[in-house]
Amino acid sequence: MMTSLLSVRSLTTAFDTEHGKVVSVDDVSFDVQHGETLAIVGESGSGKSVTALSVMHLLGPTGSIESGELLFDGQNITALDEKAMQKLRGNDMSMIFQEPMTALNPVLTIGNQLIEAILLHQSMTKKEACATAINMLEKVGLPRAAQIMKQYAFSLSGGMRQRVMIAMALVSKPKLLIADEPTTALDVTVQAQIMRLLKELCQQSNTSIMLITHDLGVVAEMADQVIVMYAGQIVEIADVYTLFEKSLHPYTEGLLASIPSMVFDGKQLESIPGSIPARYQELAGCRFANRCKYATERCRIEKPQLEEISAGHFTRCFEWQTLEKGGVAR
Amino acid sequence: MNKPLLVLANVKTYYPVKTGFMNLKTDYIKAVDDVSFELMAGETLGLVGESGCGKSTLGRTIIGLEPLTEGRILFNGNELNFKTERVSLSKQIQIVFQDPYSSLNPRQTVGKLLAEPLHVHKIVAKNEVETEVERLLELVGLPKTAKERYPHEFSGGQRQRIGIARALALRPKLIICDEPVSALDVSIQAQIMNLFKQLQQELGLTYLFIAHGLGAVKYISDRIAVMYAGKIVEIGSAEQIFTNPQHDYTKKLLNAYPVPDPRKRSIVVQQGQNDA
Amino acid sequence: MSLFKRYFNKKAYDAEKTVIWSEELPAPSKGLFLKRFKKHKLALFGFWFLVAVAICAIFAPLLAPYEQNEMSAQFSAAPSMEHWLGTDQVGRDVLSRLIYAARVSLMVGLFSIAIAAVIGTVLGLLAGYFGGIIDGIIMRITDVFMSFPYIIFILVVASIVGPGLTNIIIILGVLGWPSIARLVRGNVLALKQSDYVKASVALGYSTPRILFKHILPNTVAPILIYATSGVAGAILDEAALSFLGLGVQPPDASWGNMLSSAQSISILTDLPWLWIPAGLMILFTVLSVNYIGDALRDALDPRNTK
Amino acid sequence: MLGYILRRLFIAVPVLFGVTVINFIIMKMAPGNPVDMLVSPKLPEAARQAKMAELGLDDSAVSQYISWMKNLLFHGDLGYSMITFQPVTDMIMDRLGPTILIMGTSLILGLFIAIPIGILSATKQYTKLDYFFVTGSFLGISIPNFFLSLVLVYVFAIQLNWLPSSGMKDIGTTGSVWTVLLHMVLPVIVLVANVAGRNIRYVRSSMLEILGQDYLRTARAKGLKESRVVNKHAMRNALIPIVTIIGLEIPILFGGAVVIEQIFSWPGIGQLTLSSIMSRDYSTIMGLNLVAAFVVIAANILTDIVYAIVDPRIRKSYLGASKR
Repeated sequence: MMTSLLSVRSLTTAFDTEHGKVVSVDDVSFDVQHGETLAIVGESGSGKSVTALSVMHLLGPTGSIESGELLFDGQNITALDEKAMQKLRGNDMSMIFQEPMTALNPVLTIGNQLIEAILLHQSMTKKEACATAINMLEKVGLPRAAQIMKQYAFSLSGGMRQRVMIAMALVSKPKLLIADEPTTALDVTVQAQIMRLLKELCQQSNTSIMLITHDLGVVAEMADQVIVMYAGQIVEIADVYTLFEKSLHPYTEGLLASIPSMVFDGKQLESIPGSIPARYQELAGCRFANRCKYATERCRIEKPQLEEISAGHFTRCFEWQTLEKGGVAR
Repeated sequence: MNKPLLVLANVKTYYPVKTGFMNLKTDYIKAVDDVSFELMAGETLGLVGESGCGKSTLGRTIIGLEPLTEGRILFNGNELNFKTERVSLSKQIQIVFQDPYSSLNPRQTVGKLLAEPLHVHKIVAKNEVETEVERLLELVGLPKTAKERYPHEFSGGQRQRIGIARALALRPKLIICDEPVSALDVSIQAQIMNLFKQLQQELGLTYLFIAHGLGAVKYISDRIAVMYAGKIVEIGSAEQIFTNPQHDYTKKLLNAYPVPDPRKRSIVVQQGQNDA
Repeated sequence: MSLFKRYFNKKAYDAEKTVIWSEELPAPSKGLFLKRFKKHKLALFGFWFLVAVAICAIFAPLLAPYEQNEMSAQFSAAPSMEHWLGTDQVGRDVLSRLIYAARVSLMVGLFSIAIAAVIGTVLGLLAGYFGGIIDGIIMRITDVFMSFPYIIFILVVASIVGPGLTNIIIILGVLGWPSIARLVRGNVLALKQSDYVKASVALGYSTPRILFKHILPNTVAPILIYATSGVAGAILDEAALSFLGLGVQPPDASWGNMLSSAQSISILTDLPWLWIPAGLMILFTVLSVNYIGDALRDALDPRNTK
Repeated sequence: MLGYILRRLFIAVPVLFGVTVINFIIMKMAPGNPVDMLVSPKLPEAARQAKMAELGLDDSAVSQYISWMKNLLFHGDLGYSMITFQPVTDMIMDRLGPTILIMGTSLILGLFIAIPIGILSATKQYTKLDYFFVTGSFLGISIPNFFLSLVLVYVFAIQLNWLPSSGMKDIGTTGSVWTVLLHMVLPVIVLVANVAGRNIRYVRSSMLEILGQDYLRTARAKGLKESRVVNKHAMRNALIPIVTIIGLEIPILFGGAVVIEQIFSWPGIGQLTLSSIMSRDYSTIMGLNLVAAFVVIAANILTDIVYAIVDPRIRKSYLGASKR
């Protein structure tokens, strides 16, 4: 088997807060293969974005990687110094963010920000960089690229800004693109365009995507592999078909049931009751137990481990066999 | 369900914008441009459209938070006049907002927040306010102990429940639901949608349910209206909108929605399109 | 249409059926304000310093070794056991005058800002909430007031209405409101757009109720933060006025007028105990107030989640 | 852009009008009749009345105001001092230079100190260096400027005898550039301490706000060096609101000038203001007040325009408006 592009091993990330140290990513391991799209799915507070920021070493002054290992393209980047990380960022690994409205500098022109990104990692003249930038803007489907180079972010729509962000992230043909909720802030019709664009461009340059999202619809369209996170932990790992067809974790099952389908079938919408407990780090048992319809006494007192059910399919649940049989015990 | 509860006839909401040299010229942004529909008692009308299409403005115009530029809005057969009848109308029409973080006064406990409308409109006798607040909390699935807490102590979904309880306090007939689940997590969205549905069954409410996606309104709407650039481009029964959409924009909306099935992957986008 | 009424009048209603489930509530978080405030060590120090100054001011007759205008036989005496901080040119005890003068500074600081805050808040609320012509008029008036250099404006008015403690308080209060009005107006404009105020309108609340029960409580924090720096400013302004001879008039003691005599080179050079203690008192008092204001800003800022 | 400038000027007209009205009212409120200061109290009532008519003081307040405005608008004439009988305009013009000299120097020096320190302090938030600068800034805003002046005079002029403590030049000399500079040192230090103190915190908090913005994360994700993230991406955004400082500082500096010029006998506007107030020379006060207010308004308009030029967001909205 080929070595994976990114290998995350037992990553634990914590933040300093007013209430002391809070662990927001707890013992997370996964691999991203070359050219593949890995989706990390979860709701707010699941730790999915922090996982992405940990890989980029962009946690800010309050966050830090407590333990674990990050291997990128055969190199251990866990304790890489800032200077070496700067060489990687924007070059071998890029990132785009959820809010295109605030992700671009409001007082610098689009051209200025794009050319900066190009000159940082590629040796060329300013003129060549300018041509490359225009070319890239055309590639992401922006009309009148030369004109957009001179414009500021505020004069572009949300969708156009996200295209600029994608252009900026892909201009150095990175090996890994981390997309943190790239379409969440956009309208559905724009979302479809952006997803298609990402997919096309990344296929062309054989770029792997680490897609952070809460939307299983987006996952179904984009992903090869899926990781489901809940309360800082991975609860299920599977390839996209397995996940949608025979998920073996009650949380994934609940998430799947709560997506409204576009087919008119007159069914009731299923929901997961309750919400993430406030101090889930201190729970003795499973973090999902309080919302789980399969939960037994054991789930409340014992922590379930991530278990490989079949090749490449992991779940963190004592009751997965009940799910497999397809029935609720009670 | 024979008489319409709410009738909109050629409703327009325009905002003046000063432009031109020295701002002497006045242009208008046509946020809501000539909208007409009827809403029956006990019915839910889903109002769907993308950001900036005017759906929220329309909802806020109906409840008098935005000025009506032109047209008529009839409630129970009477023309709405918020200048003179705000107090009595507030007992008929209520609103639930999108953002559960900004829609509750941060300096009021939940108990005070829910008791205030009861006091102001004398919905119940003074000594019954306490029990009425508890009843409202119970109605939306919150424990009685929520009374002493401040809004910031709750999660997004829980705050939205408080917002719903506040809207219910005045026992309105019509509730404008202004994207009430858009800001919530997926699993919580379903909870709140089901709560809305259950409350409607229990209390016989009428909803104007605003959302940006068709998926959100599918389960709750009897009829759906699709809005684009200030106008309603299509209105019909929920079934018809989903199974036999007429307008191109409706079709586009339906197609754009990602199908939650990896075997039916299809990112269908027409060529040469941009979102400018 | 009484579906609703019927439902609510139903004495025993089926709770089980309506309650979908009961939500768990997170543990209450209390004492955050104090916790944040206490992080500012200097603000805590400033707080206790001000408490000490306030005690001196309130119990001045008990604490001061002499009456503030009591003259002893020693003129311009250097600090001694008898007069810890020496005496001035007419033989008054400097320490005693320093203690009595604390009254002036604290009174000016508190009362003038109280006046300014009341005027500013009311006008700011009116301008922000009603907008239109009312807003236009109030804002143009604040523009006019803010166009005059503050100190010069105060000096001119003080020279016309005459010096004295009460006048100073009134002048600083009456001329100090425009910036508070602007601050409040800005806040009200923002809050007016917030959904909870819109919800209050939709709930049919009266305008005064919305203004005073829903908008005002949420502008208290920024007003309080601003007022703290206003207190510091007023103390400095009174001191400057008294220093220039247009504020509190001798024989009443104020820290400002105690420094006034140091404008003469001989006093500046030969009698440093006359002016240095008063200057330091102003400095430390104002510093304390400013530190408290800074801590308040951190503790009251709702965006601050760190 | 032109449309914006014109509109901004247009808004200033009622404000300036209000300034003159308030000014006039204050002067009318002043106790005593200026005539009584001009003529001997022994003069017969008829002669006194004649003098009043000559000065136009027997007209109604409104017509007095109108004739005063006429003189101002058409002749740039602010009337005569009631004490020295000199034209107020000339008196102010004589004094304007020295005041602009120390105010301008202090403003520029103060900002040169405050901007880099504020930015450094923000990027090193919660370090010892940050605490040091913030404490310094608190001292700067908390120390009464007259007290600091006295301390400086005591130390540098009296004890050490390094620097002059009064006037603009040595008595009896014409004053070389060097001596003027020497005389400037102490008053400028006092004003700079104030300006820098106020603005270090302002720049710092402005910068802190920018440092939390999403687009800086984008810049870091590109692989930019932290120094470049700060110096290019953050600084540009932080410096824009700093433009407004100049508009805010000018009225405060005017106030400071009164005290400083008094202590250091600096022959400027501030000293003239104080002496006019002391001698109740209301026509001079009125002229001074008006000039000061005019400078403040002009500074505000200028900052607004500069702001609109440096901030592309605002520039766009006004350019767009005037193009259409």
